[in-house]
Amino acid sequence: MSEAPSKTNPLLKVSNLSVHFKQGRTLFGPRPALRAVDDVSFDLAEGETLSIVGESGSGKSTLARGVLRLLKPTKGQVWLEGQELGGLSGEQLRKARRHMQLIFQDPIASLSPRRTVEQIISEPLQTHYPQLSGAERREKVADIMRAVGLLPDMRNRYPHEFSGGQAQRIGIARALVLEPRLLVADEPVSALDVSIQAQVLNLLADIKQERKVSMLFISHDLSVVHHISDRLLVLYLGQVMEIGHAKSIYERPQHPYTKVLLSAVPRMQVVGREKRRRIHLNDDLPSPSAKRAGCPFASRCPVATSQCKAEMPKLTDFEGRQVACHFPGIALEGEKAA
Amino acid sequence: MSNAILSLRDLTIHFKTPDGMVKAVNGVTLDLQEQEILGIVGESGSGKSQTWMAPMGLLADNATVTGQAVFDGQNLLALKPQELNKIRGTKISMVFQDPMTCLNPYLSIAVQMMEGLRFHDPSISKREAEKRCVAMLERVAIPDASRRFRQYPHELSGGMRQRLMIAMALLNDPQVLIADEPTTALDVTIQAQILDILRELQRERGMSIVLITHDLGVVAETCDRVAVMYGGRVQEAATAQGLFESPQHPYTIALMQATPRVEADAETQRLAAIPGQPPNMRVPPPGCAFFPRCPVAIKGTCDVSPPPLEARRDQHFCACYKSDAQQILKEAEHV
Amino acid sequence: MAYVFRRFSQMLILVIIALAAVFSTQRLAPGGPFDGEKPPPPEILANLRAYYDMDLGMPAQFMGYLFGMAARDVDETGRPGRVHWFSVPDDAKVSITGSTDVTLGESDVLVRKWCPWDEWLGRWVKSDPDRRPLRKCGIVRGDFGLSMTKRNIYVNDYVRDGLPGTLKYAVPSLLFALFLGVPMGFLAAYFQNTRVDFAMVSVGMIGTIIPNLVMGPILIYLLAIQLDGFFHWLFVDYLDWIELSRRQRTLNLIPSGKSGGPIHYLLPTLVLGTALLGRIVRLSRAGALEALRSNYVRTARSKGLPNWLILFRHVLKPGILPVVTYLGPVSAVILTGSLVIEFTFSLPGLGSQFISAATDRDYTLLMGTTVILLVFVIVLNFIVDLLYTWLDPRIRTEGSPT
Amino acid sequence: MSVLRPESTESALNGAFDAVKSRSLTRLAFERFARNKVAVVSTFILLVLVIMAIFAPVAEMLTGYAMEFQDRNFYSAKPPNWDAKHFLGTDQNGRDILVRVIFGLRISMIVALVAATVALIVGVLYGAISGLVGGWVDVLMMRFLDLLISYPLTLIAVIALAYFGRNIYIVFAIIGLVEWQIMARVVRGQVLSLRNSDFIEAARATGVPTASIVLRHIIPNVIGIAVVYLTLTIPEVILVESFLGFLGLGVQEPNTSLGVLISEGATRVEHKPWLVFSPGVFLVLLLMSLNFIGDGLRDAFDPKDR
Repeated sequence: MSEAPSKTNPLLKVSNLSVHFKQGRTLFGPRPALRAVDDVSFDLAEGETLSIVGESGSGKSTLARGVLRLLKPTKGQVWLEGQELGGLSGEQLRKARRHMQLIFQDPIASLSPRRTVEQIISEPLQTHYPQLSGAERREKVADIMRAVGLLPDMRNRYPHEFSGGQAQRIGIARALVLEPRLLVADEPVSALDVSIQAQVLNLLADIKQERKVSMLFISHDLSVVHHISDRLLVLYLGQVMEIGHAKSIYERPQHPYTKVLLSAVPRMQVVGREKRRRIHLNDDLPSPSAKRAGCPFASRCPVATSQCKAEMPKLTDFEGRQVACHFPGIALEGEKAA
Repeated sequence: MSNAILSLRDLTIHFKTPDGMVKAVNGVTLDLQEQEILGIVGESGSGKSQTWMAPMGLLADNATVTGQAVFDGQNLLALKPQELNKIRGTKISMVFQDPMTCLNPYLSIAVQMMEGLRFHDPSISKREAEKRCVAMLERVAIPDASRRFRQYPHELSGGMRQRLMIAMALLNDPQVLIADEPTTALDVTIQAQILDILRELQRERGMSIVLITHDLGVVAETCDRVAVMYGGRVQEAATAQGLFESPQHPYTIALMQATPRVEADAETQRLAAIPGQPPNMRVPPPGCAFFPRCPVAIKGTCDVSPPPLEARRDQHFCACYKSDAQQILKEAEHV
Repeated sequence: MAYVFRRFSQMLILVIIALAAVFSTQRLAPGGPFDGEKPPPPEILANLRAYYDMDLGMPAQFMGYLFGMAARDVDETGRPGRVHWFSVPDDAKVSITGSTDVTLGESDVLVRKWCPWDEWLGRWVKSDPDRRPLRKCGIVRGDFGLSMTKRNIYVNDYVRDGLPGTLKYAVPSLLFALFLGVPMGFLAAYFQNTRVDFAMVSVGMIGTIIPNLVMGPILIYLLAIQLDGFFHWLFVDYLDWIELSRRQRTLNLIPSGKSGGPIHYLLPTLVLGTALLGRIVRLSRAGALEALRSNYVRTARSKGLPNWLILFRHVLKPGILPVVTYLGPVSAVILTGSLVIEFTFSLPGLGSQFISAATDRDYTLLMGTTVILLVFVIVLNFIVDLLYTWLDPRIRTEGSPT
Repeated sequence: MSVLRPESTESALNGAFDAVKSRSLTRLAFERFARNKVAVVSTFILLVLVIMAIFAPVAEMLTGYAMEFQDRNFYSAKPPNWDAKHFLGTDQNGRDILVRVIFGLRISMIVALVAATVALIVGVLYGAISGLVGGWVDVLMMRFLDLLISYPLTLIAVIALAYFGRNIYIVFAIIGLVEWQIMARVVRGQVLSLRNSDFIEAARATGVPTASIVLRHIIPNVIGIAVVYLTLTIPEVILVESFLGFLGLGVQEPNTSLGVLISEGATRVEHKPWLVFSPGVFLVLLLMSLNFIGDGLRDAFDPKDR
């Protein structure tokens, strides 16, 4: 286990985080645990945006909830501003939540249906700053509503009266009203239409720029991620495949999975589409509770060897980033030689 | 056009709801050509799915449909149910968005595949039907097809279910396949596979495919022609290449600029968001549906009556009063 | 299969709990079976209580009821000690003593009381000595024992007389409700929001809003009296060559006692059946509606299948699933309902036995009827589980309902 | 705080709202309810019945017959006689049926109210505990409920009443203890779906204390559905009470209830149909209106259903 980081270290440090779910028993003993997140480590610097990408079932949301301690990790530590969250008591953790906030995928479902916008946005204030007077609170709510592009006149309306994009702005306002250091956005735009999605993405980009918050941006959509991330973490079956600067990963992916993922993203270019090869995977995602010894991607990897199936590759430095592959940078069939 | 296989003529679909009439589709005229993949792009509420459900007779009971959908010289909208049943499933098939709920969980795959085949042609023996189904499953790359054939839908993964849906739709060798967001519920890696299968099958069988999607990228990768829908109308229709190289309608242009793309070079580049909200189809704007959000709208013209869909050049149609929207927006971008 | 097995064992556990609950409630409640107007003399009472194990502690009594006879260790001073329980086979030779004040014999284990009573109870039993040896085997061996208040009657015989009376009307009414209600519900769903729908739901509703205790008298009045009068007027008054006394009913709809042909089933079946009909119409309508609105029915339509085929193949199973689930709770409705028809039509049956056993505090009789009613419930629930696994392939392969 | 880019602001406002007034979910539900004609008529009928029950003594004053007054001229059950002001006839003891039915209605309603409250409390507590605590407690509690739901609990009520006498309070308690299961199930389902909902997670992620989460987010969302199922439990309770009364196990003389009155008349329907029809009509009206109101409320609060 590493030492507790000092103040100069990153805002968020996650080390060896694992979240496993027990799955009850069968007649023949306990079922294997579902390894939703397995031994994930990363840092997040102040003002930086780290995107976590992966397909459904890759454990992205579980990772977010493990970082925020909404789920109890099976093992591993999370440091926020040098404070280890696992060591906090319930009450201390509750207080510490002021510094980290969550934005949800389904904007309307994340708002309490019987409360007005004002009540929703001011709840965090009431919780952490009970000394504020009603007028001060109202003012703060109005400020933050304006900041996310909502009219303060809407404060007495209920969530069901808003469209998805507006509701997501309310959710963002609720997350921002405490001025947190860390913002975790769990697929914040995947439920929205393209035109609204761009509005919310721009809003998040503005927030990042003007408020210097650090952001964990979780998404399955590589094109969305492209527009917001500084760094990128590729997750597959709960394990880190590749982590590094977004730009360099997009330009030169090194892990076979990242390559497959990037090649599969549809591009808005009609010319030359016939020549573009998309790498097919030979099977569907295996169950995250299945036993495996080697690399989780080995069962679908086009270049897997017996070594891959037997031995989990360690996350090692390769060309300015970290890759968990025995053969980093290996060329796949149909891929242009770099 | 002479080689149109399915023609929609002034199709209008309204839904009666307790809170008022929803004017989902307002006069769509569109041709599906032989042997092409026609992409229909639009955001939710643009009426893109309803437009293609209507000729299949799959709209909810509270819908009123006017206009025509001509297939094989017959107006599908005027057919009796029995007559329509002779066409759907045999000559026109459909694949839906959510493969999870589109298969009956109580019936085996065998029953669900064979029923469409054997109902339309009772002369096919059970064994023959089985053989054809298994061969079809193998064609869509379902491993271990003869075992899968005996299983139930819940025993298959999402990608496999969607491939099964496609196999089921193609059993009767249809001339038209309508695919309604076939990859939306799936991961990108699976999406790529499904799109490739669709493209291959289209070429192999020479059928026409309507691909309904909200994803411009999917359209660019797959389709020959594209129609962009907004507010229950076709706003722009062109060949895929024509549309992506020189979009004419302000909405298409804005949509393209708002779509995040992997291939864009600038990292964390700002997207050009479309301001405002999509129109409420209970009270659609009197003129162009895009008027309230349009950067080049002309007050007094665009908000009075909807612009007609007119040819801008060969095979490129656009419904906009501003013929120079493209230039204006390009210049604005550079400033 | 594992699922069915698990459900079955759960049911068994519940039966034990329920029996224990009824057993302890009745023993804890004030009053007892021998508190009649003329209580027996104290020594006979003591023997009676000893025969029925009522002199023991409650757990011991219950074990005795379940497994049969009790045997007691007796310590050196002759005072009863620890209690063992075992069942005695019918042909076992057992020593009999007459009193609970046992003095120690040669053996250290004393088997109590095969036939321990004195004259008072003896008179009851010995008046019919050929019947069958007095057993005391516990309910695990199918013996409910001897009634406490009904003279000389085994609970087994009593139940055997009452059960057909109950089933005779319960089964036809359940079938009536199912075979009428499910098609009605499907029709209503298929023609949703039309007059057909309204009519079906309204007819179903009649049974729900008119409780069977009102429905009974209404039907008697309308069918058995008014309609009968009409028939009487039609056939008897004008065709006087039919030799019927004016007092005799033409249709003879009111069931009475053991007599009567199939026509006697009409009224009780209607009363009990309408009570179930509404729920079944509603549930099958809801189930069918959900299926009809589902994406897989849309898929079936897109395949060009006709509506009748879609209804039978794609809607039938999911449509009747809610009804199948309801068959569990339906047992309770049938049992209470059969109480009502037994009362309304003065029919013999388990229900009235149950009530009289409860009011007379006939412990053994009440336990006996309760067990039978529970078995009825269990069997129905078991059928539900079997049907469910048969209908839903997801349970079959995954082993648990979702 | 600085305003971000003007574009963000403008974008959300543009075409955002029509002039409709803001309405809460409860308000919307009541508006839907008010559109349901059957439910509204039922509410009216129920109100009339409730007023009759509350002012039952007025019936005594109007007819001039007390509930237990035995009219010598009308012994052995006479049909309705308007001249003698026996509007619905008399029973075998010469007592006025109308007055007795109204008092029976009153008792039935009191039993219904008290027993339904018992059921509400037991059901909500059971469901809420099961849903909130979760884990094996929930599994155990739900298994038990699963088993109970197909269990003829009314028969247990019969046994208990037979043993513990026909004290009216015992009737309350027993009926309440029989009819709580659906409430418990519904409440538990609601609590569970709330517990897993995003907005509760949002509150947890913000650090809102558990007590406030329950108070502010869970309870307000459970109340609606509990009220709906309370209105659906009341007719059930009335039915059980009538059933017990019918079997001669309900309230005792001098009190009477609709079930008791029906059972008195049921055996004489051949010759004296008015004995059973008068209480029967009132019972049916009561049950009908309550059922329709309950259905209406359920549809109004959960428009997806149906």
